[in-house]
Amino acid sequence: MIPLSYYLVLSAILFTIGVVGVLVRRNAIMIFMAIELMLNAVNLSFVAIGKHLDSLDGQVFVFFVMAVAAAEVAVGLAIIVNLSRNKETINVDEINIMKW
Amino acid sequence: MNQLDLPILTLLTFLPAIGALFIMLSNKEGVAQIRWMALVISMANFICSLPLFFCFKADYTGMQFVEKVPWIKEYGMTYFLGIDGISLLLILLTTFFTPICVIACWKDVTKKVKEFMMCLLLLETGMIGVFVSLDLFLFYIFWEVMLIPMYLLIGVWGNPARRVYAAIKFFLFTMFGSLLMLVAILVLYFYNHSVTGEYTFNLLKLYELNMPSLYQTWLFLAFFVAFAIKVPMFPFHTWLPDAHTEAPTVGSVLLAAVLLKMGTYGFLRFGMPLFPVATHQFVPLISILAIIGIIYGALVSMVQKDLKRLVAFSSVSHLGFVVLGLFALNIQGIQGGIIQMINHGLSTGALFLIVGMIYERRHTRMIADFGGLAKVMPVFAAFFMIVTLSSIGLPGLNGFVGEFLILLGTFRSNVVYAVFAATGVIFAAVYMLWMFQRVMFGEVTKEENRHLKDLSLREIGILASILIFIFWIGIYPKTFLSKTETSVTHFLTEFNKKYEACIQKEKNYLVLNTSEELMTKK
Amino acid sequence: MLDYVWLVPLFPAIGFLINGLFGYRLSKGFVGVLACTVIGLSFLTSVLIFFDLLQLPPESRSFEKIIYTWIPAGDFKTSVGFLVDPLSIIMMLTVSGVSFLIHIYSVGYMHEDEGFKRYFTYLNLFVFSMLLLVSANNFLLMFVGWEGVGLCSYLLIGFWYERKAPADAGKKAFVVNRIGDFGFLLAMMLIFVTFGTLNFHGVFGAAHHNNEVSTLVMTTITLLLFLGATGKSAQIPLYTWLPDAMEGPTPVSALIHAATMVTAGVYMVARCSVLYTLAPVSLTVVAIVGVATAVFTASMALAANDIKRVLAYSTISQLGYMFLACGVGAFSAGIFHLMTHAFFKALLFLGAGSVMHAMAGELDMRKMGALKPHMPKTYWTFLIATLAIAGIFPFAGFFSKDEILWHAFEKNTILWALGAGAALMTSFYMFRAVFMTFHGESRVDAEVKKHLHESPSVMTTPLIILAILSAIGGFVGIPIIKGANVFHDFLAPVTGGHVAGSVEVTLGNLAYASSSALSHGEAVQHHVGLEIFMMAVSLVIAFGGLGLAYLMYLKDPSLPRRLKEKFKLLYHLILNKWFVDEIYDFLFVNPIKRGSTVLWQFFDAKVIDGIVNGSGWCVKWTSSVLKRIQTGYVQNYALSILVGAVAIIFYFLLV
Amino acid sequence: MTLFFFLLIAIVTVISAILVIVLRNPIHSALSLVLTFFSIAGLYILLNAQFIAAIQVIVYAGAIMVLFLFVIMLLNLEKEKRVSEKHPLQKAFGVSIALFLLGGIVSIVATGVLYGNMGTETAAKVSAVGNTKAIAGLLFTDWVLPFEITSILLIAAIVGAIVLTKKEL
Amino acid sequence: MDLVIPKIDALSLCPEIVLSITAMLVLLVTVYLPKGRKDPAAYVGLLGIFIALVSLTLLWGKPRYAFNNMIMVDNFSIFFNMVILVTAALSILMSITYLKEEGMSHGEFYALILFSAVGMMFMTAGANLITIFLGLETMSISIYVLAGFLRDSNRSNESALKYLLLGAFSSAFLLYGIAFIYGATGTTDLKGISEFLSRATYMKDPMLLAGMGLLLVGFGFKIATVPFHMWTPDVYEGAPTSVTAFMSVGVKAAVFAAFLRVFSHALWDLQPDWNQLLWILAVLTMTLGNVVAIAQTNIKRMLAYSSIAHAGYIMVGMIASNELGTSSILFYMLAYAFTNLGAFGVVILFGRKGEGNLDIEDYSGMGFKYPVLGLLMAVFLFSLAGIPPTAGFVGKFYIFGAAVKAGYIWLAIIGVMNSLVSVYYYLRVTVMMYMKDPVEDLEGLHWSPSMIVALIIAVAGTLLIGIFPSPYLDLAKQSVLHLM
Repeated sequence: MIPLSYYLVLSAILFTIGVVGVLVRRNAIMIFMAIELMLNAVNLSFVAIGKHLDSLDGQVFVFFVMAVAAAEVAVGLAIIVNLSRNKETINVDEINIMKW
Repeated sequence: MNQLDLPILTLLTFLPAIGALFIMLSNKEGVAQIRWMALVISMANFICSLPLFFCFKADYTGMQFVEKVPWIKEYGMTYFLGIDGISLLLILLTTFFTPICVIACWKDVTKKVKEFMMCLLLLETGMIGVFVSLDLFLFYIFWEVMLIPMYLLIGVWGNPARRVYAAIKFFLFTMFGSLLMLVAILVLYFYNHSVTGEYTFNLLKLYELNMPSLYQTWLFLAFFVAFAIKVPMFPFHTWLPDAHTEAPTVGSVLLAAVLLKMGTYGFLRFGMPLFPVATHQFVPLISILAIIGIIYGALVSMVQKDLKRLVAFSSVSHLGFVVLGLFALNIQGIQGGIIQMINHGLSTGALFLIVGMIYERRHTRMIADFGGLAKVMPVFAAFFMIVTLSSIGLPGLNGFVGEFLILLGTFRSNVVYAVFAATGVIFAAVYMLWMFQRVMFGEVTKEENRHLKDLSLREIGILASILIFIFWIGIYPKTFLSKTETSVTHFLTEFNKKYEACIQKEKNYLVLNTSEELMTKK
Repeated sequence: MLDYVWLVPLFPAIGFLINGLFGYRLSKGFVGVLACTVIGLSFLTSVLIFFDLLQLPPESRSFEKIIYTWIPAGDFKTSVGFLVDPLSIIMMLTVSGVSFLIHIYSVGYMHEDEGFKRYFTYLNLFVFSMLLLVSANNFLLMFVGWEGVGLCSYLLIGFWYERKAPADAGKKAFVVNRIGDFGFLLAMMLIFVTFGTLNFHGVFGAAHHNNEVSTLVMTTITLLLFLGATGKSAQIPLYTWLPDAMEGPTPVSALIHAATMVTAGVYMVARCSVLYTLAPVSLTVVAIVGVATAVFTASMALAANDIKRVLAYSTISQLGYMFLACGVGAFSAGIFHLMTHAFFKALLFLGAGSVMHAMAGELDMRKMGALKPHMPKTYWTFLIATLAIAGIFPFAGFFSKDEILWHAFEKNTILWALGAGAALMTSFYMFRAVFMTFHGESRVDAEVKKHLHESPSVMTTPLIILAILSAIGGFVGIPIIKGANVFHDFLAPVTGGHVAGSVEVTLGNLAYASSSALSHGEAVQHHVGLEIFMMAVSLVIAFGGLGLAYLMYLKDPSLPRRLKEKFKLLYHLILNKWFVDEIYDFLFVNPIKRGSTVLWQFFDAKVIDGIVNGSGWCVKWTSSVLKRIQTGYVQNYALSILVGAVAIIFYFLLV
Repeated sequence: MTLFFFLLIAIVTVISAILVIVLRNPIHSALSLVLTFFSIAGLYILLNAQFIAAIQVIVYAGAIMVLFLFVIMLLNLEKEKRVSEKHPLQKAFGVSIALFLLGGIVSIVATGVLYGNMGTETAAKVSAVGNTKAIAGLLFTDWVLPFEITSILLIAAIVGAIVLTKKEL
Repeated sequence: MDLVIPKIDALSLCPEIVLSITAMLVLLVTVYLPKGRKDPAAYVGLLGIFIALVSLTLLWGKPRYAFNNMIMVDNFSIFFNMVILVTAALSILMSITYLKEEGMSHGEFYALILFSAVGMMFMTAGANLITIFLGLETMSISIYVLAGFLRDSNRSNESALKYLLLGAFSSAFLLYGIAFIYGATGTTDLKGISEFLSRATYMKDPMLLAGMGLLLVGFGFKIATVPFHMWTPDVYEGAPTSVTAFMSVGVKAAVFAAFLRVFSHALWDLQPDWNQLLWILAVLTMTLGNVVAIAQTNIKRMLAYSSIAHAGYIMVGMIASNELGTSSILFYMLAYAFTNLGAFGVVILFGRKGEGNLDIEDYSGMGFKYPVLGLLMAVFLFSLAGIPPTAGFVGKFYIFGAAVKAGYIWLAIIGVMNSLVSVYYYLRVTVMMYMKDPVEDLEGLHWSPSMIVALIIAVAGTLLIGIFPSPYLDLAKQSVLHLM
């Protein structure tokens, strides 16, 4: 039996990697992918916790999160595509008309 | 008690607002019509205010013409109006000055007349509202509401160069104080609730509250800042010269005549009776600030180069007297303070009108640009002289009655304060007469001044109507003093009673505490 | 008639109102006549009241007429009310009488002036205020008159406001008077706090009967009152305004700055004699200040070349005498001198005015001389007045001045010596003025000389009447002879009887006659011989002055110049009025002006407003700095979220 | 044995996750992400969550990542160029703060003790019914409302995506 | 295992269902409408909102759980739902002409607004963290799209992208927080959590606290509290103005509802733990929002910062943690809805195609050129500044009153001082409107009936609530009865 903490720590590591990805990549799609990584990390936690608590709710949550993630990706990619049409770039460094 | 069985105070308060609404609906182009409308409304309001004076029962200690309608029931706000001797005269002063201002700006204001008149009338609503509210919440609303039209008067019709600065400064400065007061009001309200279990903003009920002195100190301070800014007292005065200088004539007039009184009125109506212990504690501080204000205002106005600024600083000095009188905490001081509020309204209001009149002719307010006007405008000179003398406090004119009573009251409570304050009498003569001399005397040096028109009938009418009261109060102040006397006496007895009660309570509390401590030690 | 005392000030008030409100529509003639009429009516009323008063027994010659309650505030109540008693009626008579004459004189004098109507308006107002001052029954109403006359003085000094000097002088007069009023105000408050009333009867009665009031309080009250008096009556240190006040029209100088207003201080001190006698220290101060002023200002008159200035210094000096009298406890002597002084000083000024009238406004005596043939009436009346002021028997001044010196001698020899010195100087400079103006060689400009003429009769008639009064006015108060000093007997109920012969009459009759004064009076009785000797000394002094003047200005006109050379410094000092104005400017006026400028431009604008604007500026600055955090880079924003999240997690972990 | 598998998969997951954020070429990153998703699906199987593992592969690795790749190719993204940093502190700061986050979370979860209420669906019970069936049961009874909400969510997303990208609306 | 389908309590969901159906109807209708003439779609949407409002009122006063405790239909949620529906309605009214001017008149816009409103309503009613999360995502996804609705505008695109990336980022944190709370309590049901906490003795479970903290991050992001506020100005500035209006009020209302339900209800026993933290956040939020707003030149951006500050004020009500505090939040939300929507309405009306006329400078002389519009703007600004007799004043009065009552006097003082700062920048707009002369000739405004209706509603609400607050206070008070 693998201790719960293993999963949770692994999840934390994945989450952090995702966070780092969001913070360091400059490509909007890459940032988006990093966010997906974060969501997956959380999903892992849900399942692990659910298992530990003898509850299937965790898995149900993951199901919903996946739905949400899919929706987000659909919309997000639409926005990114639209943006690149207008701006020829999806580098977030260059997307800063609005500031201050 | 409402001896008229009419909601007269509501009428007084909201008639101008309704008038403003009508003006808003009228045609922008019909300037003359708008002016007449404003005049009729403000005159009507003045006439409506006369019954207050004549039906006022001078020997009745409570509030009169009371109207009380629940407003926000569950939180204890009521639409509670009423006046006593303390507010009576101030209301009359307000209703008296508004038509005067309407007439005064008849030719002065040519652009955006409609909006101007609306502001003026809304301002009147706010001002009267402040004086008639007996519910703290209602009072606060009027207190704030009044800021907006005044702000617009300064900012829109003011002197283009610095009007925005002055308007914003006026607004923020006043707001700063009133926001602190708001917090204090809330604390008071909840404290009252915790003691009596009743949610109420009813001032008369809150009067009955005996708070511990620590509470009183802080709450009083918050109220103090609000009122001191409004007055304005010494270190809080810097908005005043700017506001006065940049405002259009009638703005300055109303500011001086009525708005500044709200601070002193606030002390009398709220600050002092709510927190007697703190009042006693702060008497030295406030008195000293008032005295500094008296002397400082006088000295600084002596060296001003701008007429309006000079008059503005003189207000600091005059209002210092009023505050000093109020905090003498005896009948002479307070009576003097009240009558001096009226006096300052009349004479400084008139002074601003006068300055406005020459400004209208010459478009400058610099003293150096004048000189020798007495020759060119003799009638004007006569009015100016009398008003100046009234401002100096010449016996026989109104200013003296107030000043003397204030000084007498102060002298009774603290000789040293009175001595220092009395030096203000000397300085007043210095700066006012010097100003008068520089403007009116000497030879006409500037070509533009040589052909100035003397006062028109309209202007004479305005000033004469003020002069009537200047003389009236100077010669027979009893008419007015007798209206306020009972209220002030009542105020003082209640104040002292409450003070004693608070002190007693504190003592008992201490005794209780120490005995408890002893018990626990044993 | 006593009941109608309020008519006395009312008439001039009516005149003032009519002239002030409708004057611009009325003809000059009507204005002049009206102005004179109302004063005449006042005078008449006063006379009638005077006789009514005489009907009463001396002990009940005090009548109060209250018109209405003026300022009621709690236990403080002041009424508008009038008090008729010997002191006030004498003042009323003097004021309205002299005023009447001067009004008539003015009609002629001011005839050509543009501001004719304004002048009479002011003058009426002045008489109203002055009469109010002397007839008031309480301090506060007296103060109304007190400030009212100050105002009129301001207005009339600055009558020709287009020139800078009169306007400045007027303002100076008002402000200096205000300094005195400051004292008066405080005194009134202290009186009220001490006695609980401001009514004369109430205060003096209480002061007399109530021994609990400490001397310190009494002294403070009286000194403060005296501060008021020094302002109004131009005593050291507040005398500087009076010489400048000569910028006003000459009749004004005669009326206000010689005969009436400036004596208000003396009147007030006499009125409060009860208080003063209870405060010996104050009396001493009054005496010292009085005599010092007398000597000091007399010295200034010695070298002055402006005829009106000579008279002005002389006025101050004479006022000093009056205070000396009060200071040594001889209040009625002070009042006596006040009255005679009103006659002869008014006359002197009016004479000077007449001269000016003839000389086209010239005031410098160095440009006069030998005017006697041209204007005989003026000369003779002027001479009578000079004799009177110099204290030459039997003119009015002799009696009053001598009495003062005698009382001073009684009290303190030094006071007397100084007073006598002042008398010598008075005699000298007055005759100097007479000689320089009317005698000797003519130094008049040729152009002016052509127009030299005697003044019209509307001007000379008042001169003559005043000359008569100056000549015989002294006989109402003949000293020495028991019972003959009618004046003092009459005044005794108010001022206390100090004088031989009158003591018995007053003794015990009066509620507020001061007991200390009585004992003083008894002591005096034994010195009749001494008094006669003193009179002789006075005469000698007066003639000494006369002789000296004769020697220097008629016999040997070069003498003054040689003296000048010899005592250059002294002369310079005297000529420049001891530089007192400059010292005041240096000590008070300039520092205040400069200090105020600093207060305004530095403290107010930089410090206070700086704090206000500074806090606003701080917020703005913070704002402009903080908004830079908003870089527009989305990853910065994410980082900020992360920082927040980490902070919150650690907050929960650590707290 | 399970532990060995776990560690193996975990290492693969972490490494591929790190690759996602360090590889310069977006396509490589996306592919590493697919790998990560697969290995997470493996972990789900270790956790007896077969259904979730399946949809992880189908939805995530299958649908979502394909979409990603599709867009990357559509936009013809190239390698991220090394350009001068516009906000130089961002990376260093970001990574260090993220490490703090990791530290914080790890210190919280490391004990692995859960105080929460225990559920009723024990492993035995679930395996008796079958994982998918059990989840389905929950989804259509207790969680029917959220399930319906997701439908709205998805409609909204679809409409949104169309609105934003369709050439002519 | 039998599938026992729970009772489908459709009635409880009536408003949401109505709204969802309306949204789809709008989508259908719009297909058949000619290009550029999509107004009827908006009216269909408005009708749906109206019906939803009516059905909401029917639910008033009958609190109940539905769908296995997934949602809670109580006065609290109904109150917020009303605010949301009003917001949606006003936003739609304001959008009609705006979209035409921008050349983006599409029925999908209204559908998305309705979808997002549905999401918001699930948030307010959500009694389970998952429901709340799903509601939040429904709302957010719609708004991401709405923010980027002006496809050809770079600003709009940028706004959408920033919002999307950061929104998703913060959602991950929120989700992580839910996971922790699930782990710590074994449930995501709010009632379950609250029951668990009330009997648990190990309150200081770090996982629970961390979960709570991460929830705070997620909610804080949506309501724009410092330091999660950074997106706000950029997104508000770039998004179409009517969307900005919608999100500034609607999102805030929905998230605050959920925030309150979770923190003041489910996590009530942890109140001592979160209170201090919120105190700090509130102070930071108010201060930063107000201070930075001063330096803004774009009115939308300024209003964005002002909305940050307002979030801070509302948090003061939460910190007070008493009945008055909570009801004052509700009241404030209502007041804020009318006021802020009104202000944005004026901005929309005054604005020009392609983000024109959005600088504060552009408002020079507007007050006299368009007196009515100027007056309206002034009323809204004064209300935002909290000056009587407007709704904003009463709202602030109660918020700070609640703080004082709870003993947070310093917080109240900081709050009022902040509103002093805010007065400055609101005044600047009135200065421009009334005290400066117009720089250039302003073109005529396009007063459309729908906009007029919207503005009338907004100003009537602002003044009515300001002058006669009693019924609304009552409403707010009744709405929180069940929550606490």
